[in-house]
Amino acid sequence: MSAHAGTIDHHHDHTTTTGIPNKKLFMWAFLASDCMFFAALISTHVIYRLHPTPDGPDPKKIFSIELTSFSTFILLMSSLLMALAVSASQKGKVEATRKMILGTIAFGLIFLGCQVYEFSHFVHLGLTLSSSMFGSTFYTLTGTHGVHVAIGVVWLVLTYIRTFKPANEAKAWIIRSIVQFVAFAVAVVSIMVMMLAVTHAGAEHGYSLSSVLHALQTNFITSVSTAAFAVSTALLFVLGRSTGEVDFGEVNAIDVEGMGLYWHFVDIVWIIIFTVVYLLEYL
Amino acid sequence: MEAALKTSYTEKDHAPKPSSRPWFFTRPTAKTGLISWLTTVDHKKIGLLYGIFSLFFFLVGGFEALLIRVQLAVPNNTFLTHQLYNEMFTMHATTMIFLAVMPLSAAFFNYLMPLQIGARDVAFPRLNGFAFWVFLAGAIILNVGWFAKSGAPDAGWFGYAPLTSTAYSNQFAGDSSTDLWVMGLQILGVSSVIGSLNFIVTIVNMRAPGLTMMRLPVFTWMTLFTAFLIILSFPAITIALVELMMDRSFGTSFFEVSKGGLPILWQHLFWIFGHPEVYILILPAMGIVSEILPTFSRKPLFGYPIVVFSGAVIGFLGFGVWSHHMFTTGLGTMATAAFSLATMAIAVPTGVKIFNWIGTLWGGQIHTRTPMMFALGFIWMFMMGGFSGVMHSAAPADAQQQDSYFVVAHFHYVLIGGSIFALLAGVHFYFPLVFGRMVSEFWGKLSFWVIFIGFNVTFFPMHFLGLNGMPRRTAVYDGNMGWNSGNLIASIGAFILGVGIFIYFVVIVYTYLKGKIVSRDPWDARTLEWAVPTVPPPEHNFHVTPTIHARDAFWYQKTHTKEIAEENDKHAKEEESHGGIHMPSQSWFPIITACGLLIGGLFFTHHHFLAAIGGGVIVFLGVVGWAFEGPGGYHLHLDKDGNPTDSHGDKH
Amino acid sequence: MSFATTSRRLATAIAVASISLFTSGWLSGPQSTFETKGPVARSQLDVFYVTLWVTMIVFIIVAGVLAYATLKYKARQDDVDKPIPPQGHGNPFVELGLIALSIGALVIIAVPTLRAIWYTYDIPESERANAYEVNAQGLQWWFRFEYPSEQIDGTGILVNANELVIPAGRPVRVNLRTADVIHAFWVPKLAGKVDMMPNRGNHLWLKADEPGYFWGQCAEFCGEDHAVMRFRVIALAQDDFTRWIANQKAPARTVSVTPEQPKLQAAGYVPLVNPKRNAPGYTAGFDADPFGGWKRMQEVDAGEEAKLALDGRALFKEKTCITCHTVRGHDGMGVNAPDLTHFGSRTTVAAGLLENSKQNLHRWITNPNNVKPGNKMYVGVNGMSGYIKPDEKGDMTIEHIKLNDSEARAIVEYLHSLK
Amino acid sequence: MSSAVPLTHTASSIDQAHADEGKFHLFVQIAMLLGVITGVEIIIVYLPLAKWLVVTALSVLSLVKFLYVIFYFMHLKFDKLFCTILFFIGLVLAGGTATALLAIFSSKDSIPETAKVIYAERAAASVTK
Ligand code: HEA
Ligand code: HEA
Ligand code: HEC
Ligand code: CUA
Ligand SMILES: [Cu+2]
Repeated sequence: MSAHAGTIDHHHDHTTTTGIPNKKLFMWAFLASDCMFFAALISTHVIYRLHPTPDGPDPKKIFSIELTSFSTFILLMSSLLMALAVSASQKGKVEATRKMILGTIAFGLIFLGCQVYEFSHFVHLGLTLSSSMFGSTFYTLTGTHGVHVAIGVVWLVLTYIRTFKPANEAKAWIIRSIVQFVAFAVAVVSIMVMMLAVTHAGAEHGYSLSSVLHALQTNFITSVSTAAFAVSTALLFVLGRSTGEVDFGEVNAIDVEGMGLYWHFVDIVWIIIFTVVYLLEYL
Repeated sequence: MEAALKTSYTEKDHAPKPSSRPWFFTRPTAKTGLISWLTTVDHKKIGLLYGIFSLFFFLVGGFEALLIRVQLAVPNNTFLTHQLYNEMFTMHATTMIFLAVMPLSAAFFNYLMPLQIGARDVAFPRLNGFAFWVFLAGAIILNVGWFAKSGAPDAGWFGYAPLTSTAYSNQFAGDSSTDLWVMGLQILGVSSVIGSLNFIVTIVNMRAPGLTMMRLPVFTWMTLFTAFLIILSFPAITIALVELMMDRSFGTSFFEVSKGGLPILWQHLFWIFGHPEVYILILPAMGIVSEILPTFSRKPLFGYPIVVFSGAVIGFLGFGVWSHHMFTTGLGTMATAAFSLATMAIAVPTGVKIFNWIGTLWGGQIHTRTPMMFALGFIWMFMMGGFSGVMHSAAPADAQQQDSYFVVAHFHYVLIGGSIFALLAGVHFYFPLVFGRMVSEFWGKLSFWVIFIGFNVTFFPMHFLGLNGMPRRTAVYDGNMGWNSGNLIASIGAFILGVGIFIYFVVIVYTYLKGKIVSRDPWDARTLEWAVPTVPPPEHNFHVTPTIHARDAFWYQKTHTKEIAEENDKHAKEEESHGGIHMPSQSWFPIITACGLLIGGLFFTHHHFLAAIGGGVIVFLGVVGWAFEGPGGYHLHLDKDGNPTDSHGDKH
Repeated sequence: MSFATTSRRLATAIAVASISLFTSGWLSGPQSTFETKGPVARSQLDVFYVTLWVTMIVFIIVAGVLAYATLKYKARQDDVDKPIPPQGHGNPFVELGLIALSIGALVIIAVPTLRAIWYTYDIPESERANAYEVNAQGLQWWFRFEYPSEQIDGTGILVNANELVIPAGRPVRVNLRTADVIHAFWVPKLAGKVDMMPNRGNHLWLKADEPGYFWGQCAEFCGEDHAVMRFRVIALAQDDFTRWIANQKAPARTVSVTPEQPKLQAAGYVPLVNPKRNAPGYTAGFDADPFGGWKRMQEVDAGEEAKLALDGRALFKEKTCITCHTVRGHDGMGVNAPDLTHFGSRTTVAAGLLENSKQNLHRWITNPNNVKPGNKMYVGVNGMSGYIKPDEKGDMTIEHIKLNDSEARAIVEYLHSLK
Repeated sequence: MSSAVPLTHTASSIDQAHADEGKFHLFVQIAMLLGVITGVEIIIVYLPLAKWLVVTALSVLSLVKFLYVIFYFMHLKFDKLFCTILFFIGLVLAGGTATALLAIFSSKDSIPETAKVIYAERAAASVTK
């Protein structure tokens, strides 16, 4: 949208000494720090797995490798979308950036949904934070990772909303942004509730369309969620249509890129967790 | 960010008009008064805030130390109860390390580093303000225990599990003091890491033209290394604290022995942080000394590249020696031997620094002004502390020294004789720069000598006490152990030291109010921070971003005045044609966000989780507001005399 | 020689002399690491001396150069107009040389260090056959000692508290455990400390060259009473040790009351009235010859009042002392507190804090909180009520055990009869 | 570093478009590769191979995934070398610390008392076998 779009060089910023944009440098330094963070956390888990306690559970009996593989795959794909979002933003393609961000959000949410399901399932099996050492380290490690993902999703949502900020600040964009954010929140919570209800129903009565529909209609909370989900997605859809010139363009690509670095890092942490926490148990 | 700013404000025409911004995004503009301090993004003001609060906490920690010494002056004293004594040394150490020395170093980083690299501010000015307010929040949380029923934290400054578990906390009161300690350190960690990330970006990216890395002043190098140490070591303690917090609040069993927990894991995680931490405390001090010695010897630093490189080596090795604090935990022979040798290795790069400082003195013209006295005192005392460190590093000898007063002697020599001496030197050295006034030689030197003598009288006997079997962290000792005279002398020394510190503080307050007014560069200094146009420096630091031609940039300027003046004229015009001097705008959001952390933290430690979420919401709103507020910024234009006129909001 | 230099030399001499005079006393004491009494402590001291000499020499050289440079290049008043000194930047050969020298110095330290690490870790192979094994367990805030090789029929192994008796001249392996938080086992004259880590099987070894009486102390901060968590180690010649073990394995002694026994004018004792908090528990007499004092404690008191002791035995049960304490052969099977079976033969009360005189014992059992604030006998442990206990609501405490003067005297007499 | 990478610094916008086109495909291909590696990892675990072999294979494969993500998705390959150095300082220290910790905790002296029960059981089981 700006006249000089073609001249922004995304790998160099000539106002800084090294040519690396400040935000990018900040992000990389932060990620270096985060390496230590996860190293400490993962080490804790492994150390306790190295010397299990007599009464500890057998993770193999608890884990569902299918589910975890699926969510690992989902997270990898979200990384792809994120990378594409960064590319798009660097080319000043606001519309494409939005789509890719929405995709990343969706995949991130699926991952989180899987984790919520996984956790609730494990708790059902008797594995809790305090039931055994394995529970403590497992939930703390994967939970911390999950929190990172959740923060990433919130960040993505905020960036998505940010792309709608009009060039003319006089417009009532704040109210609009708040509505958009709340709609997101409602949509996410309601779909999580629905999915849980559906999976429970499926587990109890078999995965048929009728049992799913039945589950969504009979329970008060789930039917409210269904309605809320419908309304909020509709709202998001309406608000998601472009409205005139926006204050978002190539100069903001660095923000998207920083967010991308974070998101990818969370992804590679999961690569390690998947191998160390899940796969190694099957040896 | 800077790029985004430049393009959006200088090349585009839609810079926000004040009237079009929603009210809560209006940026505060006060330059004086309370609001200017609460919303400041100026690295110099933030540095001053750090300085004032850290000196205050230094007095608090010192007061606690005096109470400790009163209790220990005679055997079986009843001045403090055991419980209160335990709170006292825990808080003394925590206060001194996290609330006095680290933030005092941060004060110097903030104030000096941007000046030394010829920048107008740090890379992320609002984040810098945030780091300070978060520090204050953490400091408050750590100390509120004194005013609560459960008392202040009492598990020692390294809080070994499982003494910190709920089972062994205070026997009757539902004990929240350990929760306060956990939360306080956690929040202080956030502050330090954020501040350090900012410094790293600033040093790497915001250097003035011509300032290559190998021309950086040594203090800036040490800032960089310290920042790296902080961002890489704090995560370990963060995880340890998270695990402890989960144990205490959510029933996990990380350190719960009956469920297979390993308290030794806490020690590893703590010291993976803890040992780099002690270098976090000393490297800034070494940086300051490396500025003072050349100035008062009127010679460049001897072996600059080696001093810098050794700093890096110290930092790097510092990550591989943590278990020397755990020689007595039964690590086994191999691990003990490995850590013993690695620890000894650190003496080499540290020694290199000492040798180079002596090399700097050699052949110079040594002016023993007050800052120089403290700097020389630093070399002597730090060296002695280092040698007792080497004695510790021999694990079999350490089996007799660990947790005895010998350790107490070691670390006070490196911490006071090292860090504090250098920081006190720095305060005197930079006083003329910051306040335009200078300490009186007589009173300055008097305070030095009283401190120097008091310090040695206090801590030298502790070597003997330790070797004579006196364990540390003991509120009482029997009179028949041969420790009476040593303790009494130490206590007397502490009061001499207290008097010295008292004189020191009176002197700086007096100097601030009535001291001799000096012009720029009273010490005939060498590095760029002294090249500011006036003392105290103007808000924009330099009228013209300086161009650097040599390592001791200011010394070079002083010897090449004509070229520099021409160059500056040229650059001033260029800068003006680009729209003037770009300055960051003030903001409310850093302090708002930090308040959220404070509120959330306090409620969390008292297990009011719902209210704590309220704090979290404030944090969230603060961050969102911060992001949507945008970096802002305005431009200054200098008139003929160098007086700034600023242009807010409108098209620059 | 001018007066000034003479007087300066004199002053230096006096200073040196007085410092060494003064400090000579500073290196000796019951817990001195210099007065080693066993090979482990000695090997640790040897390493210390190596580090001391190396660093001292380095210090003298470096500090000498530093002092010389400071004085030599100090600017004088008339230097002010002198040209600035040459702006030299350094010399790589000097640097490398110094680095090499430092490394050399460190190697001198490293070699004996490594040797001692392996030596102090475990009993040398050649002596292992002769070794004796004990277990030491730390508890807040006292020590339990077990003799795994001394089985007592029906009740398990021999247990003792706060005073570890070992055979002299034999290597002793001490297995270190803890019941709660981290403690450390430190007898400076015999060996450096090793921590008692929860969930970890630590150990140390030591050997006393000669029979003797040694002071030890918990050396890891372990909560409120860490400062007063102490213990003793007594080394006995082998046959004394065998005899001692045999006596310990026997159940507690029961006093015999013979009606015709003349009521001795027992010396009695005057209990301290409101003894000050932290009032010391040691006496010069005992300190002069602690080992002799220990031997004396093994004998039955001359003025034993059998009747009183029997009263005390009843009171010991009545006052619920037995819920925590064991007096093997009499009542009591508590395991949460020091075993008192042969308490009368111990030299200390309350984990090495007070000397085991009747007066001190009286002081301890009448007001334990005053002696050792917050101790588990006062506040209760593992669900057992101590001298106080929480009320129903659990937020206030009420008095549970109270001993008046005569009750206390009876219990003191009883406990002292347990030889 | 940057000169070695043809994807940046392209002058004409046509080249730019090509490059971006290429990048899109590259990203998709890498994502596919990552997916495949994950699949391989899952299969390896169930193969009847020696334990050390599986562990090595898993480590290598995870490392490959890791490097692909940081160098391509996170553009380290296209960025200034300094970013790589910066990140690797953290990565190397973190890896080193974790390795040292694991080494310490797997030594004999570090076996926790609670775990000794299990080891004793296993030893007993292997004796009876
Ligand atoms: C500013 C902080 C600081 C610094 C710089 C140091 C520096 C060193 N420290 Fe210290 N240390 C602490 C702060 C610090 N320490 C603290 C706070 C504790 C206690 C924590 C607690 O338990 O509460 C501690 C405890 C501590 C221990 C654990 C003791 C124990 O609990 O048992 C050990 C063990 O090895 C140790 C060693 C060292 C060494 C080898 C150095 C070296 O870096 C020193 C190197 C310097 C020199 C050696 C002098 C100059 C060199 C020369 C002139 C060259 C030639 C010299 C030789 C060849 C020998 N320290
Ligand atoms: C940078 C760190 C630092 C600093 C500067 C100090 C400074 C001092 N410390 Fe510090 N100390 C530690 C870090 C530090 N200490 C640590 C880490 C521990 C270990 C704790 C633990 O085991 O957990 C420790 C433990 C410790 C102990 C051992 C406690 C024990 O193990 O039982 C002792 C005992 O003497 C002591 C004494 C002192 C003294 C006398 C000073 C003096 O230098 C203080 C000088 C300052 C003053 C004297 C203040 C002067 C103030 C005034 C004159 C104003 C007074 C105001 C009023 C009266 C209103 N300290
Ligand atoms: C709640 C449990 C409990 C009860 C009840 C109790 N004690 Fe104790 N006792 C302890 C503990 C714990 C210690 C160790 C205290 C310490 O040194 O910290 C101790 C220590 C002692 C000692 C010192 C032992 C030594 O070797 O140093 C004596 C003597 C003693 N108790 C006597 C008594 C008498 C007499 C009573 C009853 C009037 C009594 N105890 C009731 C728990 C108890
Ligand atoms: Cu037990 Cu200190
Ligand atoms: Cu250390």
